[in-house]
Amino acid sequence: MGTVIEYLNQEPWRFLVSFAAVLFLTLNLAAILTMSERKVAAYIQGRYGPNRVGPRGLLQPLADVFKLFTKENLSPSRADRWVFLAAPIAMFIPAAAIWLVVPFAPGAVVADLNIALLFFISITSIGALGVIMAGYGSRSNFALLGALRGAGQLISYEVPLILSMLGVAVLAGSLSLVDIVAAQDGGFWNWYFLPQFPMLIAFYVAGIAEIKRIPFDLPEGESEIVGGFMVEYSGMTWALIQASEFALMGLISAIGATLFFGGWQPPFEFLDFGNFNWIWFGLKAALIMFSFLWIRWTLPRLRMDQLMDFGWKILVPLTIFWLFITAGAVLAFPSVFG
Amino acid sequence: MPQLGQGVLKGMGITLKHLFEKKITRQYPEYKRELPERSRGLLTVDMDRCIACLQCMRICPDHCISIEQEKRDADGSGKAKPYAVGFVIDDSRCMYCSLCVEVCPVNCIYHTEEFEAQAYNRLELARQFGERPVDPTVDPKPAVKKKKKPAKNAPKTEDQRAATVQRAVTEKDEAT
Amino acid sequence: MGVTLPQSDPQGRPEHYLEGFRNRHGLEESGVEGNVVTLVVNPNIVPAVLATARECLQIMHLSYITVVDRVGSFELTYELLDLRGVSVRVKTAIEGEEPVIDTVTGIYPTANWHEREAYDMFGVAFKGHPDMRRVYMWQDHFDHHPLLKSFEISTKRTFEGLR
Amino acid sequence: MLEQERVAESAALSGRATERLTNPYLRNEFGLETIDLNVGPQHPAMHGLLRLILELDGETVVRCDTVMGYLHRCQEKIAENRMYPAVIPLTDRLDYFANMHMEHGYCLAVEDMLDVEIPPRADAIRVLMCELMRLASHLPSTGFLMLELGAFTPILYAFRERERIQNIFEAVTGARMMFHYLRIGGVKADLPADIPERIWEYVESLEANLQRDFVDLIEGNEIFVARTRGVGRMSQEKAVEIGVTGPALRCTGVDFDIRRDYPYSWYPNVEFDVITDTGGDVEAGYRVRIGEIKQSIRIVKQVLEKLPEGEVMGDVSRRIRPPEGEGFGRVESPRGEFAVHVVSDGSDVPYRVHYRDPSFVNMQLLQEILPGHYLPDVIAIMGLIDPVSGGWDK
Repeated sequence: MGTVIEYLNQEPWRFLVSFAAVLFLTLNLAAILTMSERKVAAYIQGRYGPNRVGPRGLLQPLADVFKLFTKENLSPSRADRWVFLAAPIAMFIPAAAIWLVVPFAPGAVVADLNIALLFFISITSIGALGVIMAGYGSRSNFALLGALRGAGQLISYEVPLILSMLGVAVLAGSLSLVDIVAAQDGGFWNWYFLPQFPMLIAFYVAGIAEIKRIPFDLPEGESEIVGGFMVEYSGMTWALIQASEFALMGLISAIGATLFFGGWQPPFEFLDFGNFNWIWFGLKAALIMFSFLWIRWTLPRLRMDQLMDFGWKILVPLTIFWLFITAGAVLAFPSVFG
Repeated sequence: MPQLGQGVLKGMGITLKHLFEKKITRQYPEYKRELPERSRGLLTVDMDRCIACLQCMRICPDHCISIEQEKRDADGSGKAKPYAVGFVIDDSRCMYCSLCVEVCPVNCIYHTEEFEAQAYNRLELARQFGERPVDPTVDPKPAVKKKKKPAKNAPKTEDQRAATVQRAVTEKDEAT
Repeated sequence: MGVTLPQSDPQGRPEHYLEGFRNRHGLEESGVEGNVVTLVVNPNIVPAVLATARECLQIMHLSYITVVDRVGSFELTYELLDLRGVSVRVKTAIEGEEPVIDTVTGIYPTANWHEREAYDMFGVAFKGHPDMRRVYMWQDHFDHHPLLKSFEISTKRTFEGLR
Repeated sequence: MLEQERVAESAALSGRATERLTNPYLRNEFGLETIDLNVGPQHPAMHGLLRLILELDGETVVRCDTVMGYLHRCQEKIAENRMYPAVIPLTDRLDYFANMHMEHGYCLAVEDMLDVEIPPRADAIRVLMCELMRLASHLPSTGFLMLELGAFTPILYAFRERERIQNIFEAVTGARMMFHYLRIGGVKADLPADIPERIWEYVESLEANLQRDFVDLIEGNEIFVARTRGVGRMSQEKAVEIGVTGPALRCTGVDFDIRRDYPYSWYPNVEFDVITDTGGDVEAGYRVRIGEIKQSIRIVKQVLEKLPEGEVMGDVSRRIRPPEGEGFGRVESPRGEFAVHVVSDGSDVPYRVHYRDPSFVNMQLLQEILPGHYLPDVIAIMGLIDPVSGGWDK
């Protein structure tokens, strides 16, 4: 048995097996998150949520996936077919690809890139492209409005997202996520959310805008443009877009947990589980995911001009200001900030 | 933003409180709520008390009650009194307004607590109460005319349509 | 900036309104019972009567316009409220099949859709109306006016949905 | 004369559509490159079946045209072919979010013609039922406003409260929405014995829930304030000019309420004050509705305390045959002034019934104040007017 693992550890197989594992993780995460979203929404609103399929409703994701498989993939007659069908794929790429650089446990990372943060930023912008392709491809006024809103929002909220992550990179001195997590070991007082608290808020808000969830729900303005860029999709294409949205939500919370809450570092020394530290990583990511769900079922939606003002006039100045403070602190007290 | 987010946080606090509260939805098929005493469900007719006065047929706004009346000496008192041979209530048209229940002199038509009226064919929704099935597809509108006895059901014009209807009605009789 | 409304007890106001109308226009009939002033007016001077109601007597609110098809002639009732307990009913009768009367949207803009509905349902045309279109029915190929007494409703039951 | 105008009009409309198809960069008369957005009859925020043809320049509305009639059943024609008591179940289906007020309006109109004396207990029960109906209508309309702004939770709390009121209605009238409880001359049946305590208990619990689930959750929320303050602002002259009534008018400051200015039924015996606001925008509309919920709770409590004894049905003959003439009824429904004008020709079938529905008249606001707003504001302004498609389509 041991030799098989060594054999698999060689380069060609190791990448294939880990990529299959990552894809498996992304799709399952999307399914579980749809189920948990409906359950959290129901519990907030005083009802039970899905509890008919399987014990207490746990097989509901399976039922959803099976339903979406059997649904017909319609595409509007005047739609630009290739762009219409390429859009969900373009949206799914960031959700699947970025898991490669996320450190789950000590030594358990698919590809330890030393420019992991740069990789994360460049791949998420493909998602913005996917939204525009979906909106333009479906040739309907609602989709067009949704796409233009999506373009404006996603691209202009990448700026505060990047700036908020720079603070952590300045502190850790490297762009690789493994080094960032390593730099946060020791108790939770070493984690970066304490020195970088405003950056955490900016990252969190820009993260919500990046995954297009309420209160930054405008590309898919449910009650105004009835589903925005997703309005003409059905069946598996729609399922792919929903899966990518939920996987991206899981991803943003995973990256947030890695950057600000010390990835798989235990909060106290004695709670260290060695190789099983991925439990801490999962717990932190799950808490952030729950907060996304919790916000979605409480707040109303912003308007496009307010969304832009909030992004450019409040988040960007805040992050730039705090970036200077961090950089100044690192220069002034090199010993303290490593 | 006018304030600094207290309103948003207060709202979040309320939804978090709701997260742990007891749920209020009832699981319908397993738990059926007992309906209050006056609730108006499907209509039913107590045929032996019905004196075929056709009041309910006249007052019904949607013309869903159709009665075939005959002179018959049912209780052996010598005199032939009107007797309801055919009585149909077309549930696909009834709006449960209970005007018929109020207008019936002998209170033989009343609401039950049954509310699940579903059928695969709109004709099955027409429930027959008398001996002879009455054709629900003909509008008993003449019943509303003043002082004139309601005309017999209008003769059928399109035979072909009536044939299909008759077949559907007889089919239902064999099924029950 | 605000809208000034008369004070709340409608004591002498109906008579005051009646005086206002009587000495400005020749009324065919007029009467006051309770808080309601009823005027019967010649159709041509309806806009003038409503203009005095709006400007001179400060009656701000036109509640509705009712058209009654008296087979051969149409009876219009304009119900005006002064928002403080007194209502004024201006009644006119128009003869003939193709009824035409002047619009009052200039005086009470709220009459816009009331008149469109009257046109849609009865065919009463209002001269000078900004966009005289049907409100409920579809524009083309529906040349009937449903609420006329001559428009028969059919109670034939359609059962093509039979399986 | 009018035929040509109508044909020309529809030709112009279809002409513009084909012209736009051939030349997409067409500029309209303001020199703007606009797109036509069909916020169509089937849309989550159109309060029923309404089609708004919005001409958008980017997201700003340039022109708005409303197309109605998708739920038009021509109730007035049906009412002309039914006996007087048989029209009452019809009026439930007019504004299906304020059924009791619709029945009340029609019954008042017919009683105006018959000189029947309605027993005080029947009047008190009518006011009690109408105020409960106002609660069951204002609560979901606040929930719909939040749903249209994007928050999915308040609508569930609103319908939880409405379900409890509907259970009370079911115990009293027999039905949850289409009551058919009022009769010409009184009420169908007296209140069951346990109902007054049950209503009192419910109204007490509603006050607590109202503060927690509606006022705290919504009032201070920055996003709600940002989305509603200053949106759909209208001056008092404009509102009165367009004939707006109800909460949409009171939110501009004009204190006109039919229950106080044109008193009917049992309202003179209860005290309540008319809630007005000065904002004239969507947030003011929300505040007026919350204030009116509190006033309705106050009225329900007063009616329950002073419920007079006596029978519930006036002496009305079984076949209602009013003398030739006209009857008028005017009621303050949760959306505004609902008036009924019944013309009778002596037979037992009304000659003409005309309904003045508040949603129909308030909807004229859309064409006046929409140009200049963004698309999401259009949906918020629909929340301010809160029309019901059964009402404007009759």
